[in-house]
Amino acid sequence: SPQELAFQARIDRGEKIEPKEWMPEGYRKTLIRQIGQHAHSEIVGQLPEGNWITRAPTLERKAILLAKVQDEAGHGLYLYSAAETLGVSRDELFEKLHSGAMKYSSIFNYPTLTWADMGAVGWLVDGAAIMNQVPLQRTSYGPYSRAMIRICKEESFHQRQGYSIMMTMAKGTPAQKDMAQDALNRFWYPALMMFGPSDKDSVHSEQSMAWKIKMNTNDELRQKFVNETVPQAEYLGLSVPDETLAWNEEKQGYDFAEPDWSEFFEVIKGNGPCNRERLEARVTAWDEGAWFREGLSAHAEKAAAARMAAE
Amino acid sequence: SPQELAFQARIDRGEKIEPKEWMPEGYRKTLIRQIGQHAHSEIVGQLPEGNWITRAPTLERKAILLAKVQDEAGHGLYLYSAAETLGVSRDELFEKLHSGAMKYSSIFNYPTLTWADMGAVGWLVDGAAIMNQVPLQRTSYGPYSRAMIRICKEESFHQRQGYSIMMTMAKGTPAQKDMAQDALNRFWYPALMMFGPSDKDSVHSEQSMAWKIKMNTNDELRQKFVNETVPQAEYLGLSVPDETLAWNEEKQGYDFAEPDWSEFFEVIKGNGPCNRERLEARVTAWDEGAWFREGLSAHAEKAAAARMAAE
Amino acid sequence: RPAFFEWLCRMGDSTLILGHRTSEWCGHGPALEEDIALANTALDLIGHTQFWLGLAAEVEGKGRSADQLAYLRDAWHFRNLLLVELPKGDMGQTLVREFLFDAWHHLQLDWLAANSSSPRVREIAAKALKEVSYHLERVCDLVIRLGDGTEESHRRLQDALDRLWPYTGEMFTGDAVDATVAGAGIAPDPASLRPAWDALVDEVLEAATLTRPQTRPDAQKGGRQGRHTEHLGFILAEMQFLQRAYPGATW
Amino acid sequence: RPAFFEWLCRMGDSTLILGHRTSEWCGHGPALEEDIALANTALDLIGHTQFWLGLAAEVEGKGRSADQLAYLRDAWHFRNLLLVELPKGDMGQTLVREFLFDAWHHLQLDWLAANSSSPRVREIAAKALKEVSYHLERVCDLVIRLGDGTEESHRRLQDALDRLWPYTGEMFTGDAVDATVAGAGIAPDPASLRPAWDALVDEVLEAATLTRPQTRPDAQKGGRQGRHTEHLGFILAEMQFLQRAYPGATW
Repeated sequence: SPQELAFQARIDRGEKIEPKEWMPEGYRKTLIRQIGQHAHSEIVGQLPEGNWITRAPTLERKAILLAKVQDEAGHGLYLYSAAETLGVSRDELFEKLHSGAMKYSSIFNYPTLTWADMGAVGWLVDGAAIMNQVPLQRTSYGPYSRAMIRICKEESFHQRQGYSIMMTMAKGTPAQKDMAQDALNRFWYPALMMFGPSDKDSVHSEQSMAWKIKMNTNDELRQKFVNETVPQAEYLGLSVPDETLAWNEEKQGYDFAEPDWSEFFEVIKGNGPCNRERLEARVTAWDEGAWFREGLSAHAEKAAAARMAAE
Repeated sequence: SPQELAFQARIDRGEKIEPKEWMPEGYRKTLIRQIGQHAHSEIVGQLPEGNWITRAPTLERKAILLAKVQDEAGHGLYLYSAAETLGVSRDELFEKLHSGAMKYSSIFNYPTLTWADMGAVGWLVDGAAIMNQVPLQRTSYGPYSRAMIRICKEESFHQRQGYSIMMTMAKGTPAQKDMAQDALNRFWYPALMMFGPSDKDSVHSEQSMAWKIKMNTNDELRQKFVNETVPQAEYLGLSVPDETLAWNEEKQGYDFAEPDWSEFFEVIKGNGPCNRERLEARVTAWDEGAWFREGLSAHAEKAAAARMAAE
Repeated sequence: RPAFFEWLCRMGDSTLILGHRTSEWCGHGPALEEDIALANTALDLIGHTQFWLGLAAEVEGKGRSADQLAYLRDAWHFRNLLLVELPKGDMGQTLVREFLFDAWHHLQLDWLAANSSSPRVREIAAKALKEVSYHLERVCDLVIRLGDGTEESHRRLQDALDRLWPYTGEMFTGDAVDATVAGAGIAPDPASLRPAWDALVDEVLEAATLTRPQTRPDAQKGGRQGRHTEHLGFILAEMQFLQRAYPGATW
Repeated sequence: RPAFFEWLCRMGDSTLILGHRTSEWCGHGPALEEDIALANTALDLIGHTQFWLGLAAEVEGKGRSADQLAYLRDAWHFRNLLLVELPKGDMGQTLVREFLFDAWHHLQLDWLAANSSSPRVREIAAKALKEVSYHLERVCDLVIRLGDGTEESHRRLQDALDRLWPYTGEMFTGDAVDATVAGAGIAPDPASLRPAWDALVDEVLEAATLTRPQTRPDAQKGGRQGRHTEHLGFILAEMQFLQRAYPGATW
């Protein structure tokens, strides 16, 4: 339709689409799915790191981890707000998360088993997230783009903190170095999976790229991540758990092994190590918080009625 | 009445009263209260020690502690059975415990704060319990007397295990010795309170003594306990937290300070450190176990109905 | 000086343990705003702990650090109020606990920032005061709204209040350490803060339609002298695991 | 020899951690008889642990004791099944877990007592077998009665079964360690126990009117190789506290 052509032209010119403006239904739906899933990932993503707050090894590390988890909740808030501008409420999105109708990033279905995982999550998981998110600062939808700009600033800070934990562990006692290596072994492939399956197997990619909801292909971003991360691992004195890893002079990047995509799809299906616990934790928090939310609403109604009566 | 006189004569001759035999209502009621309270004490008494099972410092100590807590549940079972012969069911007694109508020994309202408390509880608390219970092996009510005989055998074993923990701690590192002393400091007066207020303030004593439900006065037993325990403390190299403690050659026993009876009555009233938690733990266990008990009953009924139908 | 060290541990241990309990909510709060606020509160409290225990370590002068005080003392060497070590319970218990504590904490810091004879204490208190003013404001608001919310939210808050009340007296019960520190002008006599605390608590409870318990407020005490509840040992087992399991490692 | 050590740790760590979880019920059971039975089961399991880890320590030959293996290894060195480290849940989860484990444990011990090429293993297994026969008998009986009890008891047991099923495959999944140990005739090939386990489980589930889950039984694994759930770290922080906090002390 002419409307759609005009819309696409705006995007092609690099204009931002704002909430009240016309947009194709598919654009709106795709954005809601993508922003919602991202918001859910921030919320569920509190859990694997929250798991170590009470056991953080120093007061300083505890404070940093608390600040980080707080930031994640804050990112959730920005993103749910961005989604709300598309006409879907936070509670509706929560309901879809809780019923399993919407997903969150599968990386959070892996457990955090040692303190080194706080390093690996910051370094690799936030690192991969940033790789995904930096281009999204230029996405076509205004509120989403602005949320991404705020989020990226904080995420790169988190990644540096994660790398600092890895550095301390890798240069620490033999047991600490073992822990660091073990964390890298466990998180390497799940981090690679964060970019999604190879583009040739990815369904929604083409249209999303045209709409500038997706800015790069999965494989491009994965390659970029490997290129940046491998030298960081070397600097730590740790080995990437991939025997096929090798520098390819021609493409000016590393050749590397694909993750086990059957594992990826198993985790998506709910058979990951922590799927059940993560979702249960969120549903329990929500259900047990019902009286709290209802109490606040009831008070707000009473207060509003009192104001009305006074007027 | 002549019946009562004949009953008293039997007791005076040292005969045992058995369940189906005639007994004054007061005798029955007093026994139910006393046996029930003792049974409740065994059950609630699992909690302060259960608190350290998961943290026992060696596999051997863990096994010993588990065996002890298991014995306590077993003692509860004997005692509830003895009470049942007086016409009161275990469930009725539980209900009275849960509603606060019946008490358990106040000593279990004190917290167990270090591993040394496992020693102090065995040594002092079981020690005081034995002092109370040994004479009750000769009590006039047959089932109670026989329960006491079984229980006393195991309790003295527990006391020796407790003393062995104290010994190991007292001869251990300086920190362990401090812990042992601290445990003695905290449990000394509560253990003295276990014998109840001084006889002159004790309400039910006289009749109970005549019925041989109570065999010694509170003060007699307390004195005996102090006389036996002080040398044990000395052998451990620990100080009893009583500056007035002194050997009295004339009475061939120690002079010692009375516990703070106002604290005793505060704890009885429910203001002890753990009253709320202990009772809550029991009530929660009972309430959350309702489905379990109901499931077993329902199955028993089905099975009985099936047997009937088959006959 | 030993009394000053002891008193600093009492301040720092209370913020540490309350920070720990508060942080247990991370990711499990009833609303996103609450998740953020609780993490922020915990973060502030851990920050205060770094200051108080840092100064305690200096005053002690035995070369221990704030981390060593936090991670290498066993329960009987901890000096926190019993109130802060109780389980987090539901959000009602968490909020009422924070309210009862903050009402005291704010008065304490206010006095310290203005009057303490120790410049270091004044400085720490002044920094912490800003954050705690905000905590107090937020929690009073929530207590009022939930107390005067639904029947259930009212009941939960009243239950929490009844449950926690016997632990409040400890904040105002002085001992020899307090007398020494008050004598040196470092800190107020604990009892002196009671009237202002009572007034604030009564005001908030009234607005919240909650009833001030008639039970003894001082039934439970001993934490500031190292006699704790059974809960603290479990907190420390968890909190101190890494420092205990890998002695001497740098993190 | 390293494989034998590894295998012994797998046996001992599983009994240790299941004993720990079972002991969490002490004083909190739904009936007095259950309190006694659970304490007794935990006691037996800790006893087995002493044997298995004692032998493991000997086989390792580095002068470590059973206690040192139990109390001074961190989570990633533990080799227990994931199944046994999951939270105790309600009594339904506790019983179904014990049922699924005992059904395997009994077959394993039965094979070991009769066929192991190691006389020490035969001896330990023979002792443990008697106790585990009793555990299995008792738990099968309870699963049947509660499965075929009320609607609620049925629902709770079915929920527990569905929840735990993905962890059962780990008992039958061999790796290089198992192959070496089986090759030496010390222990059976894990997969070989599956048919008998399936038969017993099916029989009991049928009598209990419970439905065998159709989900993958092998979705969750890694415990026997040291990749655990997030729960184990908390278990160990608690269990090991005293040994970690007071290194070298005698208890």
